[in-house]
Amino acid sequence: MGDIRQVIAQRASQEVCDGMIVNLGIGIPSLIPDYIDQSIRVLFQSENGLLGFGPTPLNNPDGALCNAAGYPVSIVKGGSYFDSATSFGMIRSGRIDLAILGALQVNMNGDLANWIVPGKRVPGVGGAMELAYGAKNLIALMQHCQKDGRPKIVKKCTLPITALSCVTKIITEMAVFEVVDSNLNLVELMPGYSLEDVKNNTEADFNISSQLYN
Amino acid sequence: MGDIRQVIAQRASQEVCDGMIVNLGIGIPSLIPDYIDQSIRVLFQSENGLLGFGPTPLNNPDGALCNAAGYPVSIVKGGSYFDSATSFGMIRSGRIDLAILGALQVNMNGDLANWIVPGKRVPGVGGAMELAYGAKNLIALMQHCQKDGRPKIVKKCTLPITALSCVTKIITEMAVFEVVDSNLNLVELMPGYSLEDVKNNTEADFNISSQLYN
Amino acid sequence: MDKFNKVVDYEFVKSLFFDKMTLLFGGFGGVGTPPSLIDCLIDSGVKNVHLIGNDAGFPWIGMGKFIVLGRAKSLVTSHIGSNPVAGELMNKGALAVEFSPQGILTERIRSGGVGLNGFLTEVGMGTILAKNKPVVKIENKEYLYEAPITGDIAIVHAKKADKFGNLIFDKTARNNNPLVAKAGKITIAEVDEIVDMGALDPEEIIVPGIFVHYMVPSGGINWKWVWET
Amino acid sequence: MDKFNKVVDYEFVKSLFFDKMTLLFGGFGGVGTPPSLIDCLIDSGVKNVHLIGNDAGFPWIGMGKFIVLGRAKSLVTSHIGSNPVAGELMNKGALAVEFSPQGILTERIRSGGVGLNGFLTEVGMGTILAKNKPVVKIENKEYLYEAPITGDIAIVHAKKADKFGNLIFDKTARNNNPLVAKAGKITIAEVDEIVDMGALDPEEIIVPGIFVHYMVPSGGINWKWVWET
Repeated sequence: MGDIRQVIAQRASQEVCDGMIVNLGIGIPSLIPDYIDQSIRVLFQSENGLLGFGPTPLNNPDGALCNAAGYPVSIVKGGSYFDSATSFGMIRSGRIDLAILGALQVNMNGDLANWIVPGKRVPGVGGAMELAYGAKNLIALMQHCQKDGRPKIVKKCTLPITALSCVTKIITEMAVFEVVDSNLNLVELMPGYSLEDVKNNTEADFNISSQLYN
Repeated sequence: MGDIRQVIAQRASQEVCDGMIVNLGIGIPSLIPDYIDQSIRVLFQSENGLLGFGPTPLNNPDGALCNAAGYPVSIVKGGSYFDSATSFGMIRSGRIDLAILGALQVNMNGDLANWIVPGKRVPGVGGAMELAYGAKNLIALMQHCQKDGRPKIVKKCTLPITALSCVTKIITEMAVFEVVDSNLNLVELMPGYSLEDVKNNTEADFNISSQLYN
Repeated sequence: MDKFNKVVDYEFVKSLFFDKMTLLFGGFGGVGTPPSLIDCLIDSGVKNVHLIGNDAGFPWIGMGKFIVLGRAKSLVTSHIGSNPVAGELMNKGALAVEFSPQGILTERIRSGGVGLNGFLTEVGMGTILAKNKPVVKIENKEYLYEAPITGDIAIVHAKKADKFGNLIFDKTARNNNPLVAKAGKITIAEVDEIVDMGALDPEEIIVPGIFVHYMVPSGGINWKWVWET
Repeated sequence: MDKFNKVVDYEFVKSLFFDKMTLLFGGFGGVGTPPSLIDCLIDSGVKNVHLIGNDAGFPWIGMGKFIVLGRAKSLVTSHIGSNPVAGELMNKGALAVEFSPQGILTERIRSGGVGLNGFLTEVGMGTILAKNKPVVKIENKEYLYEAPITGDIAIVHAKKADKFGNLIFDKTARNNNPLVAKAGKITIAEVDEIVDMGALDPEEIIVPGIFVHYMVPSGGINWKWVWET
């Protein structure tokens, strides 16, 4: 399971291109920076008020220099601190090139559910609704199925949604889908998984892209 | 006429008390600082983004350190620079203890007209509507009558108004009025003017305060 | 109140707190939440407090320390996941929690602080958080109306201040503190270092002192951060 | 566009301007209006421009230099008193002027820049500026709706920047520049001093470079201020 998360994060890291400004959600997305090539210049935004955070400092972490999950980070050259109003101003107004968030369910319209499981888990919405609303591209990362085997890529989200029609790509340990005009296109099979596996574990209908390869 | 303006400014300066944060409009109000006693600690706010401005520098004025009229000022200890959104945030939310503005007309409700004479003078509204809306107290300064002798303290403003029920005090070269519960109270006669003078030159009805003195 | 020396002691601050007050607090996951003012709040014995802030902190960090005591009546926030006790209180019906998107909550606090009357947004439309919110139609398009927020008292944590209350913050401990500071009928800043007027560069001031009513010297962070435990 | 070196030349900027564009400009009475970008705008030959900014400057200062040429089609502003030519053009019907309360105009620009959909206010109610503005009733109280503003291009003047476009301003020349900078589909900053990334203190940055698309080195103020004439 730790392995699956790393596989998803590694694949997702390929979506991060030179010059991008990227917001990473907690969970699997937070593993991505480890896989990004040093030659790629990217600025990570953290919604608590930091553009351009770098790795966890090895010595003397600073309680006042943290990411949105409360863990210590560093700041890179060209980075800036700002208040929460400015931070979400960036997010809502489309300045974040790419947001990579964990997901609980995604449907074929790209509707995202990732903040609440009623009666079970109510962590709160945090900044997810605004990232989903404003980011130029939103990639949803998740394990393909729930622990009990039920699919997470669904015809209709049964969990309360975070935002409508916001996901542009889904990456799981089995496959990569693109959402185009409210349709899911299977564009890539992950190593070790067949088209059959994906079909058996995906509730939503999807097209098979001509670019599909394995 | 220069003299009348100085008389009004000098009288208005007595309204400025220790500890106050004050916004002064252009025209007569801008003459007030010359009359304020050095022992009184007051911070002047300028809507272009400065709290705590001081006198015009004698040498080397700085084009980037100006008041709202575009004239060079200095900054006092404890002063700060901020953007226009913060500046008007202070103003609208009632942080300005006292605004002293020039006026074209005031009526007995304390409605203020001070930004436009249709067909003649259209300078634009500037920050006047927000100062009128937000300042804890607003004193209107003006010559008692227009050049042609018509009264400026009127039953009903004929000029487009800046804000309703905002003026708390009126100071002219003839008299001082307070606006209380949509009534004008004459509280003071200025040197050289009689009650008769004020009655003859004021269109609005007013009460005569028991505290009236000369 | 002396506008040119706003420093007071914690006993005085205690006297400002009251039962059923609406209390805005700065901070994000406890970072930027004023530690000594939280202790002061706990000591004051007040109850049925209406809290408004970014999150519920951790049970031993930030506002979480107060929330776990069960003396908060309600909480308007974006996140409580880091404080399981808050979730338990909510599920028991002992704490009324209203969730808001994080930046929308910050903007609501800003709107109240700068004397505006709320704003329109598309964020949250079509979600369960849109329930009970007025929908306003402008040029045939619908938006959610978000109301302004102010508080009886607002508490923030600053790194440095002069005696007028001009505030400077520390890195990501700035977060929503500059907005919260503007929205209190009474705003109290806990400050790490208090200097004389004139000792700050006027360009570096983040919150002009006009928004601040009282200041207390900080006793420093007195909790272990998550990554230290 | 290289996100990590946004410096371009004025010829390139000219190619960005176009007839009938909506142009937001920073500055208050010309203080904080970018002098070389104004000259560049004049040189570009564009016309029928829709201008949005605090005021009309003076005939020889700030945006006033462009307005007097009669190539602006409309102006949304708070004040034109310092530029009599703007008043003449308006009275002739050659320039459509929409007045807004000053801070409300700034907030409209902010609202557009931070991705919100306008706001409600009581400022201006009962005045002629309320004409044509939607009235929204919330809990039986009426407010004016103020729409968000963005521009095809926004121009600002900064004192210092790094190559990513992180901006710092100079005293009262800051004014509405930080808001204007956020509201351009393309934002161009004229900068007095451009330094490498890492040369600015991250605490002192007023506008993060994420909001800035291009920068040009400033040629400096090339007009006489009112008090110099």
